[in-house]
Amino acid sequence: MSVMTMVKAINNALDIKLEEDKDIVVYGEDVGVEGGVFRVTEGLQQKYGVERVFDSPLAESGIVGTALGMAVSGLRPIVELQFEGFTFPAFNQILSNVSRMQNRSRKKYGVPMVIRFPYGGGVNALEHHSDSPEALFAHIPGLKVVIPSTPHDAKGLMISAIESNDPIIFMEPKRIYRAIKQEVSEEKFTLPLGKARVVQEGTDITIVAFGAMIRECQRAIAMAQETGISVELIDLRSIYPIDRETVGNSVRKTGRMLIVAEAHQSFSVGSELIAIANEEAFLYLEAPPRRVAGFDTIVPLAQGEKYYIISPERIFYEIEKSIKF
Amino acid sequence: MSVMTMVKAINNALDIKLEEDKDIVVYGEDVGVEGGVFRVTEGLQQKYGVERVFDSPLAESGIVGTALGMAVSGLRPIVELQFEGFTFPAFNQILSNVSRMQNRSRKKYGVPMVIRFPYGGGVNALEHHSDSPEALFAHIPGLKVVIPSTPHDAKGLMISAIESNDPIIFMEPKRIYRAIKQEVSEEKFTLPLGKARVVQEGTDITIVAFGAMIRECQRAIAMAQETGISVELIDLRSIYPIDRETVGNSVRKTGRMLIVAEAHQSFSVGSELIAIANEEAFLYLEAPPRRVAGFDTIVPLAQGEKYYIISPERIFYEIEKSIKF
Amino acid sequence: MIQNDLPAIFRDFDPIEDKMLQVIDNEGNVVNEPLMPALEDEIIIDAYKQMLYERLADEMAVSYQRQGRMYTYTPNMGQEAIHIAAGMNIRKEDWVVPAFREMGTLLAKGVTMKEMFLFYLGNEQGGSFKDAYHVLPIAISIGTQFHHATGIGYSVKYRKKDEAVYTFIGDGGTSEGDFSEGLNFAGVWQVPVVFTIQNNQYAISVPVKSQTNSINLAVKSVAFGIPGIKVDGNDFLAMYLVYKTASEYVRSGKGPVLIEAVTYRRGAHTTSDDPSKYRCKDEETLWGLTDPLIRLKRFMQNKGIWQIDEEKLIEEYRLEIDAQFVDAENNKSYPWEEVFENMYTDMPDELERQKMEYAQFLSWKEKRR
Amino acid sequence: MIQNDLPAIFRDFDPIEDKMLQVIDNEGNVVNEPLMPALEDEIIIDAYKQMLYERLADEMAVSYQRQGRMYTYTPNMGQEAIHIAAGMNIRKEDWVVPAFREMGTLLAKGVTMKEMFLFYLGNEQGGSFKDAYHVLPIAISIGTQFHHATGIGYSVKYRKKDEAVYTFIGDGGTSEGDFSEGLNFAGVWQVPVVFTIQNNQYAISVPVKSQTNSINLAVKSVAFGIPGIKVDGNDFLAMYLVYKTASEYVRSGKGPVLIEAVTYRRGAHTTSDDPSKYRCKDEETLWGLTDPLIRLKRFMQNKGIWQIDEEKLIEEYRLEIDAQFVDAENNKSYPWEEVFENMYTDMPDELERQKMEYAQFLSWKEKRR
Ligand SMILES: Cc1ncc(C[n+]2csc(CCOP(=O)(O)OP(=O)(O)O)c2C)c(N)n1
Ligand SMILES: Cc1ncc(C[n+]2csc(CCOP(=O)(O)OP(=O)(O)O)c2C)c(N)n1
Ligand SMILES: [Mg+2]
Ligand SMILES: [Mg+2]
Repeated sequence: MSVMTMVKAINNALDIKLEEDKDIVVYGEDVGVEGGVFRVTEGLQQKYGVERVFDSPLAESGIVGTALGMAVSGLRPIVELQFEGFTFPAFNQILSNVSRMQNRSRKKYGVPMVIRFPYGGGVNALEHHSDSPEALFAHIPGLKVVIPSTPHDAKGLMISAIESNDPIIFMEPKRIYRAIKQEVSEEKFTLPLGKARVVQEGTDITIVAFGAMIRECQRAIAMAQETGISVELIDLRSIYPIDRETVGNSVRKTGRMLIVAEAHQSFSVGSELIAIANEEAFLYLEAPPRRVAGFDTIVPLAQGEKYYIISPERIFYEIEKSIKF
Repeated sequence: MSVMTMVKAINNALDIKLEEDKDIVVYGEDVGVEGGVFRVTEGLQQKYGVERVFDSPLAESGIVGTALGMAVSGLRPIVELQFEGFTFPAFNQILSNVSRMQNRSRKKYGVPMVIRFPYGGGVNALEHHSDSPEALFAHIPGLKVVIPSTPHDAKGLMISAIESNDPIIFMEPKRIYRAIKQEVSEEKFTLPLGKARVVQEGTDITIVAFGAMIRECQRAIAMAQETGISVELIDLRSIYPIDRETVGNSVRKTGRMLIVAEAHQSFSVGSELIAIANEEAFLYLEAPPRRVAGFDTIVPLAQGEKYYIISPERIFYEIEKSIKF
Repeated sequence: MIQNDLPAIFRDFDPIEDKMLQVIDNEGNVVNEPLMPALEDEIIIDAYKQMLYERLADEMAVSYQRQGRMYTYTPNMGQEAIHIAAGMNIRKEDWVVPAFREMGTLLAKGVTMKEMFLFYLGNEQGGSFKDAYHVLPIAISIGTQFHHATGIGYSVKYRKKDEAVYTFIGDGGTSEGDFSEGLNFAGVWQVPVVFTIQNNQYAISVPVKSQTNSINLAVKSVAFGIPGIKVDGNDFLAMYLVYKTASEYVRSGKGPVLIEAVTYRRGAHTTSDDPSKYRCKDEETLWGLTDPLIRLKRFMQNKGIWQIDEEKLIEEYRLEIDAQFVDAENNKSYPWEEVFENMYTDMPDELERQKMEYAQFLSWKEKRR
Repeated sequence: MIQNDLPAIFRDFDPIEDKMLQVIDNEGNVVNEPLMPALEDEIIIDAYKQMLYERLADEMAVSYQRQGRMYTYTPNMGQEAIHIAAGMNIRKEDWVVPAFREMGTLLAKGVTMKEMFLFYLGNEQGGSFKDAYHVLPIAISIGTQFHHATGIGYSVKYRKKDEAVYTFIGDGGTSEGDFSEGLNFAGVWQVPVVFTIQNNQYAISVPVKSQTNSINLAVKSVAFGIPGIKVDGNDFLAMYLVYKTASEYVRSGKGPVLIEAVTYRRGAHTTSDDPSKYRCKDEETLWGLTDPLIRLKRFMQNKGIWQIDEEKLIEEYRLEIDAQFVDAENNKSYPWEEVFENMYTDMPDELERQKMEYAQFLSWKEKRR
């Protein structure tokens, strides 16, 4: 075991897999010498050489499109897109080819590839550097979408993602890249894709969240506890497939649900979870499941971001409202 | 009044606005001499000249990106993307610039533009020609997303879209481009953006749908009527903003809701509508609101599409299930 | 930077000077003797047969579609010299990353007409080209295939395999961002990819002069530091020479090349298209004179190696093609489960659930009958 | 097809031959007398002052950031000759479509340092460049701005206005699909746009040789049938000449041009970047010798027109810039309603609802205190 940040944990996962499997290559903008703008790939080029860890030209469609070519021809590429806001030049390759190649080729070609990028707000960034586009990827059939909330999970999920034969969108909550430190095993381990984790059990209300919001939820839960409210917290870990079973079980138990997610409220993961709660636990619902979400606005720059970003206080406010319903 | 197909109605709307406003230009792949692959722009180049109605190079990002340049500098471009499946090369321009320019420039620059394209299944098409990506656009703040279900609506909504100072995604259900004929006024008229239409009143269950699904719902409703079920049918007309009031009122009245939409079920417009039903009518719900939706799969080619596509029978099946709940 | 060890034809036909490589003219006369590829008569005869086969298969596909027996189809007529010349230079181990208008090349790689028909009959089994080695399915989203080819090129180079990659695009496709990005990556990575632009003069209704202001399409290679060459795409011998040279070049590890093959889409864009809306008969007639089959036939006649009983061959091919069509047409098997089963290697629970719900609906429907 | 009536410099410095236009060398000596632009001394002095102002503003921005008084900032140091030469040739009615590293040009168009600071202090009001006529906000998604410029060019041409459009991109940006698409549209539409590549040798850590295999970046113009020219971007006089020529060319309706300005990003990519990870001191020192301010100063000294009391000027500028920074820093007004109010002209009910819900939360929060 050693204390790792999420950056370190992902770096460690990449390191373990690069060591183990010569078919793995890692590339993207500035991932080589620089080790990535967040240093997630630090030291890997030195260790594995420029043929396996390298800088690409500045073109996201090219990064993803070439990775698909590599994946169908026997490599297992892991590509970095520099920020969530710069995944969109690659959106066509992702939606029109990456997600479809297995189906289109009737599985003649596998697509073992990971597209990873930092996402989310709370870091006082410029435009396009604070967004949470998970719902856009989750609506595309043929992809799996993974989001870790701790260094441990980041490592285990990343190794599973790399070993998966399906294409994976791996979104890294940049706000907690270095903010959370945790003991993580140095050994190789995996975590199942598509399974949520019950972070904490409770009886009065279920909160479903993921990524950087888990920490904010825990803070809100501490506030709720003071008022005697018992909260069950679920970390989705996987946005698609979404773990309907874990969510359903919990809501059937508590009768109440909040979804806490940074993205714009409309057509979000929260919307899907409310649909699921209705499908799985309709007769158990004691209050309307609700979304604590970002607004349907562009995420403001640093000075205005405090309004957009979800505070523990706002979560607590919604917990109370739900309980009092 | 004259009998129009949806193709003709949209053509007529473009014609009226081109006539009226010299700042309007219309372009895209094959929209000039050819009049568009579906003939929506037929005759317009002849009438208004190649400077106002013209073919662009084959590049969707360019079509949308240049339109944004035109829009901020005083023109009102209407661009055609050839099929919904080819909107994605333009996705970055739409998400990163078109939807953001007003906010980014603090309204120094307006973005009066319409991006129109055919979408949806049921026409025995090749891959990328049968999709329904409305949820992807609806989740992007700064856009409005409009879908007509009749020739009359198509004309009125298109004129409103062109006159709007906000950027509009105008999705045209290709399956009913020519399948529905209707008396439509030759005069100019508009329909409010963001308002749903109650197609038919009913008391037992609310169905919310849009585009080509309205017709399928009407067929299912006829089946339901035979078994004595009274259905209220709402045509959304606008996906974003979504008409929460009309939906809420209806569900409070009927206590039951189905959403019928061709897109992949997960993270769809249906998910959002279930969230809205919970927020607006929780205490009135007598059965879990449900989605009749496409699967989370690629829309199959012609031979397999019958499984994917939503039949009146499948809608009726879900109506019955909900009523019997 | 482009190497100095470029094959002579790339230097002699520099696209910057807008030169076009040609070996025979419309009458089948050799106009550039030194470039005449050293081909045995047998090979030329075989090439002609392959072109004829593609031509017939294409004609028949159009007519099946007209008869309402098949969905929208994308004709290949007039572009056979490119497809067959490519096919003859592509080895078993080489990769083909198609656009959507290179049927002859696919056939050469082992795709069957039955599969092609099945695809246009709306069945993904056909489009998967299951048994054709190292052939990707058709990439409809134009331009995207350039990246796939470059990525495969990287694999091949990384694993030090003796494999080359061949990909195609239309003249219209050169406007897409991915066209440029793909060539740029290929230039930087120096991958063994032969990129072909089939310049058939139109993108649906849009003529090539509305696509770009560049003097030709081959010259776009300059922007990416790749050798480029413009060649008469209706001249089989010229295409053969260029593919042979390009193949040797990329296989020797010198990096990618870009070929502009100048041709003409003699048919409609698809069977739903009506070219008379946007081009005139005169133009079609003029280009008709450059037809690759006629030219190669004349060349063979001039050379005295035309010993083909064409009518008999046509008869024979027609029967064979029709048999394949009927085979495809009779393949009505599309179990509904197939919709779900190819999406993932590891199928998500959510999809299992949707599948189950659908099965429930189907059994309700069954009972209701 | 490129017109024959190309200005001489575009013919004399054909990027295909990898020539680079230069007027003065590092010592400020004139190396190409015939190209010396006919500029009054006053103008040159003014240019130097503007470059100095940009340099100082940039230095100070970096230091405010270091002091923790500002968020991540994108330095401009070393690229001032391009920005000021462009700015001096851009008229009030002309359009500027910026990338994100042309501060001097923005200042010339009427953007204030206060606004720039406000932007980097995390306030959209700064980034909107509200009072600068015909200036678009910064487009962070690299490459996309080329299309906006081309679209504006179409407007201008359509409405027969005497307006030119200027847009910028980095060397890294030339790899994006939109770079190529944008130039291609501009070539086909023949719009009055001056496209500038600021080749500062790096895209963050990635050197230009890893971006492309082309012999230079100006040569990419060939792919789109646009005149291109490579110029020493650290030579103010060369840049001035090129912008003057290019401006006249595009304004006369002859279509777009592409300029590659060869320069060096002397600073870090952003204040969060550490260039020592990917480039060596020697390289930085060598490029330092080409610094545009030093060169122009030497030229003026050589010519005997250096009568600037630089120290005094620096003092003066610093005070002024600091005043603007303090002004921006003190602007703490960001009403929460602003988050909602700029999204649409016609605000959707849904957004009104979200706004109202947020107001309720705020009042709950207020009461709770
Ligand atoms: C990204 C994308 N946009 C639009 C289309 C629709 N489309 C299909 S074929 C075609 C024209 C292609 O022209 P060209 O590249 O010259 O190839 P050709 O059809 O002539 O072989 C278009 C616009 C598409 N398939 N992909
Ligand atoms: C589409 C996109 N991808 C990635 C980024 C992140 N990014 C910001 S600046 C930069 C490097 C740009 O290099 P260059 O174009 O040479 O401009 P320079 O920074 O040198 O001025 C990158 C990769 C971005 N802003 N947009
Ligand atoms: Mg073509
Ligand atoms: Mg740079």
